Amino acid sequence: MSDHVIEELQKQIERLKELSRNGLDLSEEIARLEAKLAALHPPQVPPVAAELDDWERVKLARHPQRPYALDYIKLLMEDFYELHGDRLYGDDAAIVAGLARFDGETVVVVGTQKGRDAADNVRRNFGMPHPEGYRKALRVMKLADRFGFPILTLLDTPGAYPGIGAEERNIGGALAQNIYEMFHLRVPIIVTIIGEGGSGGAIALGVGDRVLMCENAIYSVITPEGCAAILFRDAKKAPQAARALKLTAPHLLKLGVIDEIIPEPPGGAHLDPARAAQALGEAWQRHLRAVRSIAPERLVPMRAERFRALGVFEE
Amino acid sequence: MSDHVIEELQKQIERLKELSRNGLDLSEEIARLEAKLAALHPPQVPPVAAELDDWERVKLARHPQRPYALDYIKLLMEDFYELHGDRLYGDDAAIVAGLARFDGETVVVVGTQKGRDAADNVRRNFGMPHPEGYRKALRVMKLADRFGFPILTLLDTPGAYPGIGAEERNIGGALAQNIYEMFHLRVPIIVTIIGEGGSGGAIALGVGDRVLMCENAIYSVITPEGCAAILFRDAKKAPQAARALKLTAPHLLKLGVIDEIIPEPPGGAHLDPARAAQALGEAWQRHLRAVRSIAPERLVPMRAERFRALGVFEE
Amino acid sequence: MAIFGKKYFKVELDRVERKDDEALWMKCKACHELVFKKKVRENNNICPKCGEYFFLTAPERIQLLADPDSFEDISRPIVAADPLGFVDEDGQSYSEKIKKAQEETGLANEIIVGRARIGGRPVIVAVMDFRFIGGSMGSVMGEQICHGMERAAQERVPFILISATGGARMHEGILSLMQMAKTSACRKKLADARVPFISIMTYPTTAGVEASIASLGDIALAEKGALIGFTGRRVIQQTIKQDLPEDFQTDRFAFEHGIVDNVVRRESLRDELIRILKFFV
Amino acid sequence: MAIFGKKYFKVELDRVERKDDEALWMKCKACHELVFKKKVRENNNICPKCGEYFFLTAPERIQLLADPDSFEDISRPIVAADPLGFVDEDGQSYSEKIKKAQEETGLANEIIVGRARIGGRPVIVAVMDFRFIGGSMGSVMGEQICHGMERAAQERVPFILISATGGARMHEGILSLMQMAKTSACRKKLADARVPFISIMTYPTTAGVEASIASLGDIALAEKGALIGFTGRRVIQQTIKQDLPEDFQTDRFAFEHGIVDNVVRRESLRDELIRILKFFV
Ligand SMILES: [Zn+2]
Ligand SMILES: [Zn+2]
Repeated sequence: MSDHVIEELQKQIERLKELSRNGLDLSEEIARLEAKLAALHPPQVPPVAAELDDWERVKLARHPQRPYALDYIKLLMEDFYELHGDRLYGDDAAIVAGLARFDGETVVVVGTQKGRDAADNVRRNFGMPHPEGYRKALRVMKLADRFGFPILTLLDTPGAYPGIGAEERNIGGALAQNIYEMFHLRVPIIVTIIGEGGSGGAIALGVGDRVLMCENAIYSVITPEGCAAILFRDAKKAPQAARALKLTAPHLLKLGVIDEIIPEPPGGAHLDPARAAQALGEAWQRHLRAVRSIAPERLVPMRAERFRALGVFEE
Repeated sequence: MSDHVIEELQKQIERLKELSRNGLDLSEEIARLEAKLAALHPPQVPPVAAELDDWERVKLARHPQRPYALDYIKLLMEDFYELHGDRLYGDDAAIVAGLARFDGETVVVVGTQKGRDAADNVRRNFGMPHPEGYRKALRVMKLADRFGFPILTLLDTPGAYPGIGAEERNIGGALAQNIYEMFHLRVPIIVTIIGEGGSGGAIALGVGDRVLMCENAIYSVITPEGCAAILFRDAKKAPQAARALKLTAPHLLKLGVIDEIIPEPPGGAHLDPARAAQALGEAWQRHLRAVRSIAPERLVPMRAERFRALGVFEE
Repeated sequence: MAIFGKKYFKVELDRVERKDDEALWMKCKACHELVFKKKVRENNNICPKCGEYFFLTAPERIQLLADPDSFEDISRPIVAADPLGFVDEDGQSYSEKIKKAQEETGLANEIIVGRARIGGRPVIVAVMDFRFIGGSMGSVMGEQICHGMERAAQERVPFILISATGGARMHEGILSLMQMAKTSACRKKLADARVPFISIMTYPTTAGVEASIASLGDIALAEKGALIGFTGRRVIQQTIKQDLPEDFQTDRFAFEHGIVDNVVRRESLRDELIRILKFFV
Repeated sequence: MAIFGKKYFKVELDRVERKDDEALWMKCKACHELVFKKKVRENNNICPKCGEYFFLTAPERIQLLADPDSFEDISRPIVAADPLGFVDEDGQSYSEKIKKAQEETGLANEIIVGRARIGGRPVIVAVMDFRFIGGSMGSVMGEQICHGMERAAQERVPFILISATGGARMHEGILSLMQMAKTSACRKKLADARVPFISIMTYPTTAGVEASIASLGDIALAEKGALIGFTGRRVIQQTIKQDLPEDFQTDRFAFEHGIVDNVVRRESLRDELIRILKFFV
């Protein structure tokens, strides 16, 4: 698509917005055009990376030097102020949540957070949240809703923690509640899978108006190892399972699960986090602006319809 | 007030309601009249009981044979269906909550519940709830709100449980959240203090459109024993503290904290639970009908104003 | 009977029979007594000797709960596709797996959605069948649950979901994960229509279904003997390398941890539903 | 200075002085060193030797947080009544107790509500003074908090509550309990106006205040060294007859149990507020 066409469309949208300010309700039309505009920025997947085997991508997604949620927050946001605690039971460092400034406005950021070293990983529980993490996230997202702050969620977790305490405190119910409540929030939600999008623990922060995915991230219903152990009766067949699960960004884009692939520097985001962040920030800005222009009365049902439409079956 | 006047007023209200059905919005006027009507039923305090010393009333309020929440529910409601669990952590038998039929409609009942014998008291924790009890109550009250069911709360607790686990799970926050959320519920709420209305643990279920109080119930910011220990430096001076605290129904009516005193049989409700229940049921019916007729848009701010007005100070 | 091969076909309750071996007797896994199979079937698959519950198929579950002759299959006429081209270790394709499950169960899908009456009250029920690839949730189940909830919202009749599931259907990859969000999105329509949603969890209700739609009932019931949880016992044990409590993820556990409103015996489940439905008029 | 005797009088920050003994030196309760009292006062009542926090009066607290000369007392001109005619063991009436507290603190009430700027941003603050009958909440505090929140909602400026309180004021009996509901009712007006509410809990924030308005902040901060809880240590110990954890109800405890967002050093509190306020424009 030529830059000229894109520019023309942007102008059109601006004109419609001006009309809107003069009393005409064009929010729906504007939203459609902005969605179109967003789609016109094609994901710029570098050709080399595109040929990466799915299992290689899994390894990149889990790379210990890969930028984590707090890295992107630091690189892209001003003055992140972290909030803590679910007001019910505890705090969970495997999920970070707080206020920040992005693109000149206040936003709420919520991310699953892995540890960078051994001690940090103990504290972060290797990015595997407990119920109190999800409940903190929901509390902070409701705060965003009260004040009209857009929400950005960053997914990077092997999954919710498989432990006794988690089950005792109804981890399943916590995930369900988050998913459900996210369909009620009247503010824009941009979801980004930045690393591992692991199963229920990821989708519990994965309901949004846009779902973006970093080029070498994965998003899956089960780990390749778990799938291999169950369906291939051998956890070592994880590479095979990774291919079968179609858990990389290009596949997910085709399936309509994600809206855009955020390009990473050649070799992966860990080789140049600043550049990876730049691409992500540009996408956030573009999508936030687009979603911002949709009235909450339209936004909430549109979000539901987006997910309502997911699934493939034969009629 | 003569029965004739009351009858006349009732007829007037009926006529207004008929008008309302034909499209005219008279809900506010009807509500005012019904409130007036409710006030015309004067609390029938038998003269003997009226002379009871406040400390005697404390003993009656705590009488081990006194009807508890489940007794009133059994005597006054059809088919109580108890609901359990806060979906977060646990269930708490010191609070009962569920659906029931009363006066031909579905209601939600929530009550603090003491045990009748030693084993029962262990289970019920002597009617001293933990955070999960209050969170269950809130969950069930929100269910009532979703379906438009009126809420009846029955208070009979020495207070929230003073224990480590309760503090760890933010009992203060749980009480605060209940109080706050009850101001958001768009359904009628009738609160009744049936026995001990103990401090924060009671007010956390005590926000309503009407607050009724059984004749020998008490409602206090602190137990007489606690007050005596702190202010009179001797817990044995509880009778003196009881008198100083003005914690009985006649005092509270004067202070505007409660709306009506429900008469008990001579000697106390435990001597004739059925008769005590009858008086309570009659009051519930009358007040529910009155509150029912107020539109939710009016009801919510009216409830806030009711409590906003409480307090005595010098200007 | 119906033509299989990944075609949709309706469930006619009185024509579906449980595929079984020829044996007339079976050994109870609890009391180890030999019991007459026919007696077991007539007894809602409860051991006549000791009261142990054997699993119920979806049609049996409906027969247990619905008023006689009140059930009508209103499922959407869809069957599973194979969006990933998934082939497992034995070279069996997902398509073949579906076909096999259809033949074995006599059902088109792992879930049946229907209109029924319970104690005279109209309801929409959605019932999973564990025999059909572990009652796992793929695109079809997600769509059927949404369809059922939308119908219930539209017709303003209570929605009852009966879960018997191991969770998400891996063969559909990410699309199965998305069903957690899809069903939760539709659950809001029920709430907006003020229609009650009763979630009944049976043995087992786990993983992706437990962590989404099954946990979103206005009222949640566990059938006695249910297994309720997010992560499976084995995975937890491997992770934490310690023994799990005896009652871990049992009906009792779910009740004590505030996860379900009540635990109900299978024999009482219909009466319990009738009792509950009366409140919502 | 102001005329006491249960009359209302405004707080003028630079004219209120802490009533104190004549000694020029004090012994720190933490490091046991002798420190020059004037140095302590100038240092926000933090021990210059070891960093231990000594309590702050409400006026000192305001001076610590507000921009210089930005504070204006907008409290309602009310003082405590004696609705119960409460007389304690020593024969002292509640009225006399109030009068004495006024004399000792130089304040009309246990809470001051004011308009101020923090980092240039206009706010409404409500600050409790623990010296005034333990900063306990009676009808006056309830009314002042409501008044402050209503002003904040009306003027659409953030509301900041700084708690230093033992809970409800027993001398007003049930009316003090009712303030928990009264303040919570008004808190909804802030939410409806989309005005942020920052709750700062200091040593101590307990009982009736902790179990109502102090726990209802959009953001909750604990000052380092805070005591936060519902029931007092002594009562719990008497009830459960076992030792309490060392860190029970400390700032750390509140943080670890998800009760507050952050624990903030006294020296950083003003900067922290400036940081937070910037988000709400
Ligand atoms: Zn048996
Ligand atoms: Zn010192």
